[in-house]
Amino acid sequence: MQGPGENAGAVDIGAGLACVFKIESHNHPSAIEPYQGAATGVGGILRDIFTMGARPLALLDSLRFGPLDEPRQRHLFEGVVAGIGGYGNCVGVPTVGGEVYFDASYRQNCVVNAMCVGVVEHAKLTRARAAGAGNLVLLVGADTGRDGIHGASFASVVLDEASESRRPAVQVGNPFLEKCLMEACLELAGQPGVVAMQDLGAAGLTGSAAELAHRGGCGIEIDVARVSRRETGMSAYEVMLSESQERMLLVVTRERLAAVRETFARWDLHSDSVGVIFDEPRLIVRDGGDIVADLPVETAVSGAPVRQPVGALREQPQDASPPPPPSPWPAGETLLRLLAAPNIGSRRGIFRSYDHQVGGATVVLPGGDAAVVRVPGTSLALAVSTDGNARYSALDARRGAAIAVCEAARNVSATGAVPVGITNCLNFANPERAEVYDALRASIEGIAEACRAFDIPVVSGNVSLYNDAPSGGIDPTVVIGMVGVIDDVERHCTAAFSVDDDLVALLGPIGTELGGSEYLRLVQGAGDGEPPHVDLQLEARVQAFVREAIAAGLLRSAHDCAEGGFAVAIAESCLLGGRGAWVGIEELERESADPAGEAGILFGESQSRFIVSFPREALVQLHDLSSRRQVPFAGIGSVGGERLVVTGAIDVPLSELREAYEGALDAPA
Amino acid sequence: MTWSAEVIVSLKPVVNDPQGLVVRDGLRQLGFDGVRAARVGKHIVLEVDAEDEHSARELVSRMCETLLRNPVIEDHRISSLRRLEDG
Amino acid sequence: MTWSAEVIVSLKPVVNDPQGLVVRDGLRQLGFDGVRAARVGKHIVLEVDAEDEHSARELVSRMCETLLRNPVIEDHRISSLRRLEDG
Amino acid sequence: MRFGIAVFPGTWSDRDCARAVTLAGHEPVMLWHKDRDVKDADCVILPGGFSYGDYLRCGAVARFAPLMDAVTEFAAHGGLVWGICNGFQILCEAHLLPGALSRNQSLQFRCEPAYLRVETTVSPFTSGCTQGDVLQIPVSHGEGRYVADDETLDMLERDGRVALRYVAADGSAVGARSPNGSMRDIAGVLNQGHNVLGMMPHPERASEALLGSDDGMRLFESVSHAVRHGDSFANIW
Ligand SMILES: Nc1ncnc2c1ncn2[C@@H]1O[C@H](COP(=O)(O)OP(=O)(O)O)[C@@H](O)[C@H]1O
Repeated sequence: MQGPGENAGAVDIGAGLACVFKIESHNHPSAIEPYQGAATGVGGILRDIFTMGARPLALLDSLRFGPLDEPRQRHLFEGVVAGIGGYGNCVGVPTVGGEVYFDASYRQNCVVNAMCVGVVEHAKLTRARAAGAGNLVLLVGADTGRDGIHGASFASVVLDEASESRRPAVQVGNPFLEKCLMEACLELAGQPGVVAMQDLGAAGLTGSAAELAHRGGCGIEIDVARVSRRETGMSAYEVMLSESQERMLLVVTRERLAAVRETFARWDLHSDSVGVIFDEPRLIVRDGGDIVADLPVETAVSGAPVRQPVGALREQPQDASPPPPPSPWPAGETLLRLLAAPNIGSRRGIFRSYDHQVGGATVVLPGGDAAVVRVPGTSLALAVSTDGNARYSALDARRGAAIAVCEAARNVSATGAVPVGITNCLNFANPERAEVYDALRASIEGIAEACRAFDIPVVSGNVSLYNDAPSGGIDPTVVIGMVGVIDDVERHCTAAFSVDDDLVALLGPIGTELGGSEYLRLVQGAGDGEPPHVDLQLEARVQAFVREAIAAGLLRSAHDCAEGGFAVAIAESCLLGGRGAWVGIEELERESADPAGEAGILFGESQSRFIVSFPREALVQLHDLSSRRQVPFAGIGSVGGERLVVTGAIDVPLSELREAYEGALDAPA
Repeated sequence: MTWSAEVIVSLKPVVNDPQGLVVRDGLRQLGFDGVRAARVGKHIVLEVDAEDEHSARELVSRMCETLLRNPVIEDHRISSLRRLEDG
Repeated sequence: MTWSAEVIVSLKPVVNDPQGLVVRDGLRQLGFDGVRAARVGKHIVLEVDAEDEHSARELVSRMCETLLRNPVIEDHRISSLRRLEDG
Repeated sequence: MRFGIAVFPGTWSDRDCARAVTLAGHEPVMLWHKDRDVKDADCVILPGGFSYGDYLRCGAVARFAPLMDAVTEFAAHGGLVWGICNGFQILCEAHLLPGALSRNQSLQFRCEPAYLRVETTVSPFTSGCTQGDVLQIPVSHGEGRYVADDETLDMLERDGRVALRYVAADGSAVGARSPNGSMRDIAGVLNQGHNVLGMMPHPERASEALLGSDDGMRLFESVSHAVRHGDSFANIW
């Protein structure tokens, strides 16, 4: 219903409703002040959703830091997590999902992306498009201070020692004010006389006013003298460029002005009538009687510099990578070490500090694949997930980006939801370097290709560039935020093995690819080699199979194989359900005939695979379905007991798995 | 020797203080109309061992710089420093 | 006349102060071994209009009693009161 | 019957509570903080949230809202008042309940399942339970550590005013594993008249099996039963 170009994208989800969602980065502010940087990032993405008239239903956060055993990285990590919780919890929007990875490439530049998903009745979908000569412009929310002046340009500047001196650019958010602003705006959405809503973001009033006018093809005049200020002595320039948080701009008709202001007043929000709309597409700024700027709207919104990337392209590794080294530990211990790895272990320590249940709609809690949130007043539910493996992208940008889309879709499909659209955040280093530019281009192609295979739109997104430092830039970090829809919320699925004696099967190919894997990171320090291949047609078939089987009530659990591969996926299903499992892999080994052998089967990260469990009675139907859908399906074992047993390889009590998994992010004692 | 130090950590004057705004508005709502402004910071009391007053002050200053305040948005000052009876 | 008052609100000594413990342990971890104890309270700066010092103090006291502190777990004191240049 | 649900700026469990009330077959009516009126409610819920941002102290500002005058008067006449999470904090700040709620021992916000043992059934909120029942009801707060002086705690225990206590799933003592480090693992307390309950966990989030538990509905059902049998109940306490 709404593609890129507005505050967020929107997809029709039936029942007269649209789902509105977007992801955005707040990397640079978070690197300087992790708590406030992350908090205001959440504030910004929430505003993007409720300016469209949509009530935010869920937040997600995608984070990347350097190695967690370094004190500075732990400080950033803990500050960012606290900031996200601090803001979202106060506003009362559940943070239901996200992801976090640790890798040396983020030592100097952390990545903090926040996604918000909301729902709105079609008729209330509000655009940020000014219209109607004579209509008035209302500025609402926080008083304007000298916050973040030049923030917009600051956000895309290479961080160096000198950024120390720009520190006041970091802002303190006010989630309480945001909550009031949100409720008032949601009351006003769809009301007669409310022509447009737009939040104030980068470049403050200047940016927002110009965008409102530009989208509407009209002109706008702002009188800075009418803007309430937090500080004295601010110049017109400072008022126009201030990036103080928690502010909104509305275009309203003259007749409705009083009523609209009354709604804000009921929420104890201050509003100023600061300007007017007219036909000619000009942006006029006045300070009382003086005109301080008058320029074509076009000039104010356009003008991204065009630059020619320089430097050499990255050499693609030519020869096949050497065979992966064997693990120095027995398979059971390798599994425990992987479960305890910061990139794999339990995220409970994070998500239990986020209110993930406010709203009374979170049906599948964080900790599995996608979270599932019911759409109030309907039988619908949304499955939401963010994904992106930068290790793969560093090794092959195009494939890495396509895999990110596949994995997000896999997570959503594992709950039974049909993917309906994505948003994306492209976090890159300095694109003026040819290798970065090339990876950016390849990533966009990879996303587009995967989306075509799944037939889903890219409705919104955000780009964060110059995530660079003198010591090097970040790996190409493509974060995909996906939304899926479940028609009947009762028919959803989780990743937990939930009933003893259920059968366990591997869906999808018997992959053994170890390139770019967490296994390699564990045994040799870095995930090198060639990242896993992905066959998009097969991927789509496997996912369709899972959704169909869930809708038919055949599956009791579905969990995708991601980082750590087959063994980690099974262990996670065991831990989520509090039940052991018995699994045989001899047949898989025989069929795969791969020299990587056991390690490849157990810990390879080949794509397009799920571990599912189901009651014995469903076996025949699942077999039928798998041959009809041309999806490989291999029965491998059953659920039950207090141990995870992989015959001939692993035999570990659940309690040990749990201890390793739950302690992964703990601070060293 | 043991010293008791009081440290005040406050938001820099230019930084937005949502907490202060709520305190100001809350007081006004209670009928305290004469409140012009309010700002809220932290008050930290430390007991530290140090040779003499000078080194105690120096020590507490370093604690402020490293942990107690967030230099990005906060200022600090040592508002009092006095010797405790040894115990 | 406008007055600037500083109010300190602290947890009663008998009330357990987890934040203070974290500060103490954090400082020790950073190598500040000589930290015996830490407690964390609030520091509130108010600007109020009042006729004279006496009524300013009385006014701020009432603000403390009604809103600024919770008498169940907190103590308070006015640590400074000074007249501001009228503005 | 009619549940009044208070809405302060920053309240966010209002709609969740309304939904639970509707599921229980009753009528929710929203009570705006600026109105001095409980709108003929049979029971007033002060729901969860961050009223006024929970700045300064949780509940410190909300306690002075005009609505709270009406709630205080309602409670003084025996009306049922149920503070959940932020509502509990407001009731303590308003001195309708003894004690205070301070920062969680962990200093972290905690959103997780909790298990509550019903310590008394002599209250309109728990009369439908059996003493010793363990209810699974989630918590979600950063400042839920119940504190009071020993005298007050002893008095609460003696008078059967500790309504709910954090326990392990099997009903045994939680000790250090309590979500917030509350003194004596107290999760909910009653006023002297037993017509005011404050509790940190969120029963409205445990209102449907689909959400993981419907144990919270037992409290809603107790209230409606108590209201229906109103007068005869009043003598018990
Ligand atoms: N990676 C992307 N993929 C798709 N759309 C994008 C992407 N990056 C930005 N957009 C879209 O372009 C528009 C402008 O984005 P941006 O410059 O981030 O603006 P804003 O400041 O409003 O977030 C938005 O509609 C956004 O959704």
